[in-house]
Amino acid sequence: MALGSVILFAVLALVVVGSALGMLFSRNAVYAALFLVLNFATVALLYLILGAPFIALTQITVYAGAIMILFLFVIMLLGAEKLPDTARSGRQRWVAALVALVFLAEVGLYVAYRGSNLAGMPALTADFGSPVAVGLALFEQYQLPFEITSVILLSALVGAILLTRQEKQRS
Amino acid sequence: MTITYYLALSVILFALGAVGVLVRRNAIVIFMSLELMFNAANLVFVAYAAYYQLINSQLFVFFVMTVAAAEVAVGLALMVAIFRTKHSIDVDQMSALKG
Amino acid sequence: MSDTQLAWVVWAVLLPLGGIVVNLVVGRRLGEKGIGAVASLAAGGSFVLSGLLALALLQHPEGGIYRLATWFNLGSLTVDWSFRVDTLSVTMMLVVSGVGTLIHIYSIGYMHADVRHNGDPQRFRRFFIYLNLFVAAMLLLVSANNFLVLFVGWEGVGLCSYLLIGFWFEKGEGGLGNARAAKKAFIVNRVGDFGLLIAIFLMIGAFGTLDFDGVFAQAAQAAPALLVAITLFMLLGVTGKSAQLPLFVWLPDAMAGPTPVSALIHAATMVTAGVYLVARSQALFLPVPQAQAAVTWVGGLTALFAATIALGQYDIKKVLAYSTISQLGFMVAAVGMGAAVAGIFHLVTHAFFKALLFLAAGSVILGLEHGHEHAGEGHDPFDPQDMRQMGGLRKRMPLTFAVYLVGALALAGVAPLAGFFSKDEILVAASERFPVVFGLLLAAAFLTAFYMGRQLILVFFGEPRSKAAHHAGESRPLVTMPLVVLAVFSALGGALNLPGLHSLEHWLEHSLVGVKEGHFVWAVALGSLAVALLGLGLAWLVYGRRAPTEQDALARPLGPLYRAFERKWWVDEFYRLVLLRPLGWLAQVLAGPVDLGLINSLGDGLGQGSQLSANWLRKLQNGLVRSYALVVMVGVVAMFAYLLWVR
Amino acid sequence: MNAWFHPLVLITFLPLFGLALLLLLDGRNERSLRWVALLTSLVTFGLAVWALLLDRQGALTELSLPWLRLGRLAVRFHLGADGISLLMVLLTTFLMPLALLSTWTAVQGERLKGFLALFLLLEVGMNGVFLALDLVLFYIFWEFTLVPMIFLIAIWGGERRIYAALKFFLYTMVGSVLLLVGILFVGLQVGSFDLPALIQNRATFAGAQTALFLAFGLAFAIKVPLWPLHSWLPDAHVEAPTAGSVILAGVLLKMGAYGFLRFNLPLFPQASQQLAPWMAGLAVVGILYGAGVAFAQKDWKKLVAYSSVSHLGFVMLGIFALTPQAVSGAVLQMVNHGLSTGALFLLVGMLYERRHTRELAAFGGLWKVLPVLSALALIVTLSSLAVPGLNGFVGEFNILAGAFNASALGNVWFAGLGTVGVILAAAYLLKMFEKVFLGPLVHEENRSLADLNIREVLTLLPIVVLVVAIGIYPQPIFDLISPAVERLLMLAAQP
Repeated sequence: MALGSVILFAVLALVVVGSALGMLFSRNAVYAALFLVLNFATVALLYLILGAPFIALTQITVYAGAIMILFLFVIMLLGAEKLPDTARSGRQRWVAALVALVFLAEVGLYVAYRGSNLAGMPALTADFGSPVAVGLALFEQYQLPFEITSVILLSALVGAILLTRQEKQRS
Repeated sequence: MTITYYLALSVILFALGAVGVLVRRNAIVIFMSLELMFNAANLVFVAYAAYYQLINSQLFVFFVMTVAAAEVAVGLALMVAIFRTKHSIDVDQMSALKG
Repeated sequence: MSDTQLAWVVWAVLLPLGGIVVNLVVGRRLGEKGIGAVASLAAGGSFVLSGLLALALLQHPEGGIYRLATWFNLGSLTVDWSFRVDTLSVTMMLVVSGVGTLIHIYSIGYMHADVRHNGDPQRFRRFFIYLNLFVAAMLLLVSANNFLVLFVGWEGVGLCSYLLIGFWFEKGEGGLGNARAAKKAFIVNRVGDFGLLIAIFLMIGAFGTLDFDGVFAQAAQAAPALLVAITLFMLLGVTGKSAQLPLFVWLPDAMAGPTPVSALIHAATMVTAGVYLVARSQALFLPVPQAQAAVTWVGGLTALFAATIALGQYDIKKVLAYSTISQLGFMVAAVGMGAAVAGIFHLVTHAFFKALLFLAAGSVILGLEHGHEHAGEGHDPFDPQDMRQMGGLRKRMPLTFAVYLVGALALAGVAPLAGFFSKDEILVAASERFPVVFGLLLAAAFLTAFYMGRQLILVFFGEPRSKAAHHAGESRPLVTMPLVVLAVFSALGGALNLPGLHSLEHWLEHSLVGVKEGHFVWAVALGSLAVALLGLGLAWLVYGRRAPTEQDALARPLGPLYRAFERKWWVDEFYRLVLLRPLGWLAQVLAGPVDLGLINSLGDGLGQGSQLSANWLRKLQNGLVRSYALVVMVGVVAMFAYLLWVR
Repeated sequence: MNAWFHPLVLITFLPLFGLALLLLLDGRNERSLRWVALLTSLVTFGLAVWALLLDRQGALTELSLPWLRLGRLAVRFHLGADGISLLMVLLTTFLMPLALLSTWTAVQGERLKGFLALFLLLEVGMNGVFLALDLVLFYIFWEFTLVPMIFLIAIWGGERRIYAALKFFLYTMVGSVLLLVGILFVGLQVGSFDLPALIQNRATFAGAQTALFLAFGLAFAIKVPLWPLHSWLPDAHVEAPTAGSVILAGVLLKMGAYGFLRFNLPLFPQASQQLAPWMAGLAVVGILYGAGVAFAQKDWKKLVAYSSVSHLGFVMLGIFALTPQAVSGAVLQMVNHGLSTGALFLLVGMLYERRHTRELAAFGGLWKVLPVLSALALIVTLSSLAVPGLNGFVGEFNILAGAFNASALGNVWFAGLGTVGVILAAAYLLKMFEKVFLGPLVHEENRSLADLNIREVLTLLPIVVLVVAIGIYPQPIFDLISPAVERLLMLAAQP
C-alpha cells in the first residue's frame, strides 16, 4: 500500500474526528448540525475509498442532505438553538468522559494485543460496490427486507404526522 | 493500510457520539450524536465489506440508513410534540418517570 | 350375665339424656310439674335399671362388660364405648341414681320457690336439663370400663358442676360472684384433670390399653417407679375432683349453686368420684406403698384441715361444704390405705346423710326466705344462709329439725346411725397401718362432732335472732318428703356392712382387689363414739348455755388460731398471691411488650425494611434519560472489560 | 373418565362456573347474586361428598395430564386425593356455604358481586391446594389463595384493614419466595415437579434436606402459624370480615399444616426426624404462649385469634410427634379447629352485627337476653376447650397421648407441657364466656338485642351437630385418614 493512501486516510480521519468534536462542543445547535453535515460528507469520502460508491452517495443525499435538513428545520421551527444554562448534571459530564476514555482504552488494548493478526486490505475490483451490484443484491437476495423497510418508512411517516398533528381545541 | 485504522476511527467516532448522548442536554443534539454513533457502525460495515469482499455488509448499511431516517422522522416529531407541551427540549426537564 | 341384662347399663346412662331431649323439645309446654316429672322419671328409671342390674348381680356376682361401639382405634390403641357392670359400679350407680332421683323430686319444690325468689321462672327447665345431664355423666363415670370413658364422665360432671354453680350467673358478689365461682371450680378441676390425663398417657405408654382389666392385669409386672408416677398423677386428679389438699379451694365457692346442686353434686356424688377412682384402681396402688402412703396422708391432712375451717364458718352451707371436704378426706385416706370397702361404705353413708343435711339446709333457707318475705322486709339485703340470723327454728320447722338432727348425729358418728359404722371401719384400718393418720382422723372426728353441734345449736336452738327466723315456716311436702326418705337411710345405712355380717364387703369383694376381712375393734369403736359425744357435749357447753353473740364464742379463747379458721387459713389469698397474680401479670407482659412489641416488630420491621430499601432504590429512577444512558454505557464498558479479561 | 368431568377437576373448578354466572348477573340484584354463590358452594360440597363416596368404593382415580414444559422440566396437571386431602376438601366445601350464609346481611351494596366473586375464587385456590400433586401446580394454587384473601381484608375489613392486609401479604410472600426456591431446586435436581416422582427420587437431593425442609417449612410455618411467626394472624383476623375470618381460620391455616404433612415429611424424612424436637418445641411454646396472650386480650376476636395460635400449636405438636396416633389426632384437630374456631368467629360476627363492637367489656350477661345464641356459644366454647364427648377432646387427646409416647421427640416434656395448655385453654375460654354471657346485664343497650334468626341458627347448627358427632363417634374420620397417615409416616421413617 502506498504511503499516499495512508496520508489521505489520515487527513480524512482528522476531518472526521475534528468535525465530530466540533459537533460535540458547539453550544449552538445549528453549528452542531453543520459540523455533522461535514462529518457525514467526509465519511462518505471514506466510503468511496472503501469501494462503496452507492453507499457514499446515499450517505450524502439521505444523511447529509435530507436528514440534516430535517434537523435544521426542526431547530429553526422550535427556536431551540441554545438552551439556558442549568447546572443539573455537572457530575454526569465527567463520569461520561471517564467512561468514554475507559472505553477507548479498552478498544486500544484490544487492537494492540489482538488486532495485529489482521491482514491488510485487499485490492478491490472495479465493479465492487457498484450500483449495479448493490441493486442486484438488493432486489434478489434482500427483497423481503427491502419491502419491510418500506413499511417501516411508511409507519414512520404516519407516526410523524400523527405526533405533530394539532389537536382541535374544544371550547 | 489495514482495517485496524478504520476500526480505530470508527471506535473514536462511536465514543464521541456516546459522550454526546451522555453530556448534552439539548434533545436535538442528542439525536445528532446518535446519528454519529450509527455512522460509526456503518463505517465498520463498509470497511469489512471491503476487507471480506462481500457486498452484503454494504446492504446492511443501506438498511441502517433507512431505519435511521425513519427514526429521525419519528424522533423529531416527538420533539415537536414535547416542545408544544413543555416549551423546552432540555432532556433534564423531562423527568416525569421519576420514581 | 346375659348381654340383654348388661345392656341395661347403657339404657341407665341414656335415660337421663332422653329426659334432656324431651325437656328440650317439649319442655316449654309441659309446665314446671311436667318438666320436673320428666326429669325425675328419667333419673328414677336409671335407678330402677341399676336396681335390676344389682338383682342380676346377685345371681352372677362376677358381672360383665358391655361393649357398645368403638370410640376410636388408632395405631395400637383402641378405645371402646364399653361399660362395666360389677358390684362396685352398680353400687355407685345405685347411690348416684337413687340420691339423684330424690334430689330431682326435692328440686321440683325447691326450684319452684328459688326461680321465683331470684326472678327468672324461665330457668326452671334449664335446671332440670343440667341435672339430668349430670346424672348421665356421673353414671357414665362409674360404669365406664376404661379410663378414657371414665374421663368423659369425669369432665362431664365437672362441666355440669360448672353450669350449675353458675346457674344464677348474674348473682353473687358484685354480680359476677357465681360466674367466678363456677369458673374457679372448672379450672381447678382442670388442674386435677391434667394429672389424670398424664396418668392416662403413662398408662398408654406402659400398657398399650386403657381397659381396666388390661391395665390391672399388667400392673403387677410394671416397674414400681412407673406405677408411682401413674398413681401420683392420678392422685392429683383425685385432689381436684374430690376437693383434697391442695386443690380443695373450689368446693366452698361451689356453694353458690342452688342447694339441691350442693347436695347432689358437691356432697353426695361428684366429689366422691376421686374416691371411686382410687378404689377402682386399687390394683395400681397396692404394689406401691409409697403412693398409698401419699394418698392416705393427703386424705388424713385434708380431713383435719377442713374440719378446723368448718369451725369458723357462719354460712350454713359453707359449714357443710368444709365438712364434706373433711369427710372426703376420710374416704380418700381409707382407699389410700387399702381399706377400699371402708372407703366405699363411708361414701355411701355419707351420700345419704350429707345429701340429707344439704337438702335440710335448703329447707331451712327456703323457710327463712319465706319468713323474710312474710316479715315484710322483702327488699332489704338479707342473707338467708347466715346462721347468725337463725336460731329457734326447732319449733317453727319441726320436721326439718328432726331430719337435720338425724343427719348431724350420723355425720358426727353417733351409734347406731350410719356414720358411726362407716367411720369406725376407716379408723380401725388406720389404727393398724398409719397411727399418725389415725390420730389426725380421730381429731377430725372430734371436730366434726363439735362443729355439727355448734351448727345444730345456732340454727335450731335458742331464740330467733331475726325477723325472718321469727316468721319462718315449714316447707312443702314435696321438699320434706325426700328428706324423710334420706333420714331413714341415714339412720339405717349402717346395716349395709354391720360388723360380723360384712354384707357390703362380700358384695364388693367380687370387684375390688385386695379386700381384707374387716373386723370390729371395740376399743376403737368406743373411743370414736366417746370422741363424738365429747365433741357434741363440748359444743353444748360452748354455744348452748348462753345466747350467741356477734363474735363466736371460740374467738376469744383461741385468738389468732380462730381467725385462721375463719379466714380458711388464707389459702385462697395464698394462691392469688403466688399463682394467679404472677400468671396474670405474665399474660399481660406476653400480650403487651412481648407480642405487640418484640414479635410484632419482626413483621413490621420486615415492612419497614422493604420500604426503606425501596426509598433508597427509587432514587436511581431519577427520570433523567441521560442517567439511564450512562448506566447503559457503564454496562457496555464493564461487559467489554469482562470479555477482554476472559479471552 | 373424561378429564373435564373428573370429580377432582369439578370440585376444584366448579366455583369458577358460579363465578361466571355471577358476572352475568345484574349487580343490583343482591338476592340472586347471593343465591348463585350459595348454591355453587353447596353443589361443590355435594361434589366433595360424591368424591368421598367414590373414594370409599375405591373408585376415585387420580388425574395426571401433561401441562407445561419448561425446558427439560415438565409440569403436570396432577390432581389426586388421599384421605387427608379429601377431609380437608370436605372441610373447605363445608365451611364455604356457612361463611356465605353468614354474610347474608353483613355485606351489602354494589360491591357485593365482587365480594362473592372473591369468595368463589378463594374456594378454587383452597381446593386446588389440597388436591394438587405437582409442586408447581400446588404453588400456583397456594399463591392463588392469597390474592382474594388480601382483597377481602383490604376492602371489607375493619379500621386498620390496609395495615392488616399488607402485613398478611408480606408475611406470606416471604415464606412463598423461599418455597418457590425450594420447589425449583428440587425440581431441577430430579427433572420433574411431580410429587410421586420426587418422593421416589428423593435421594438426589438428600444432601440438602435440612435447608430444603426449612425453605418449605418457613412458608408452611408462617401459614400455620407457628410461634413466633404468628403476628400477622391477630391483625388479619381482627380486621377481616366475619366470613373471611371463618375461612382464614377454618381453612387457610390448615394449608400450612397440610403442607408439612404432604411435602415435608415424605420429601425430607431425615430432616423431619432431626428437626422434629425443634418443631415440637416451637409448637409447645405456641400452645402456652398463645393461651397466655389470649388470656390478656380485651377484644373478643383477638382472643379467638390467639386461641388459634394455641390450637394450631397442638396440631403441629401432633404432626411432629411422628406417630400414627398423634398425626391422626392432628389431622382431626385441623378439622376440629376449623369447626369450633370457625363457629366462634361466626358468633363474634353475629354479635358484632348487633352491637358493632367486639370489646369484651361491652358485653356481659347476654345469656339472659340471647338464650339460643348463648347455648350454641357454650357448646362451641366447650368444643374449643376440649371437653370430652365433643370433637376437640378426641383430637387433642390423641395428639398429646401420641406425643407423650413418641420416640421422635425423645421425652415426655413436650406433651406434658402441651397438656398444661389444656388447663390454660379452660382459663381463657371460660374467661371469655364469663365476660360475654355470664354476670349481670350491665349495659342497657344489650337489653334489647334480638336472638338468632332462622338463618343464623342454620349457619351454626351444622357445625354444632358435627362437633357433637365427631366427639362421640370419630372413627369414620380415622378410618378415612389412617391409611394416608400411615403411608406418610412410613415414607418419613425410611431414610
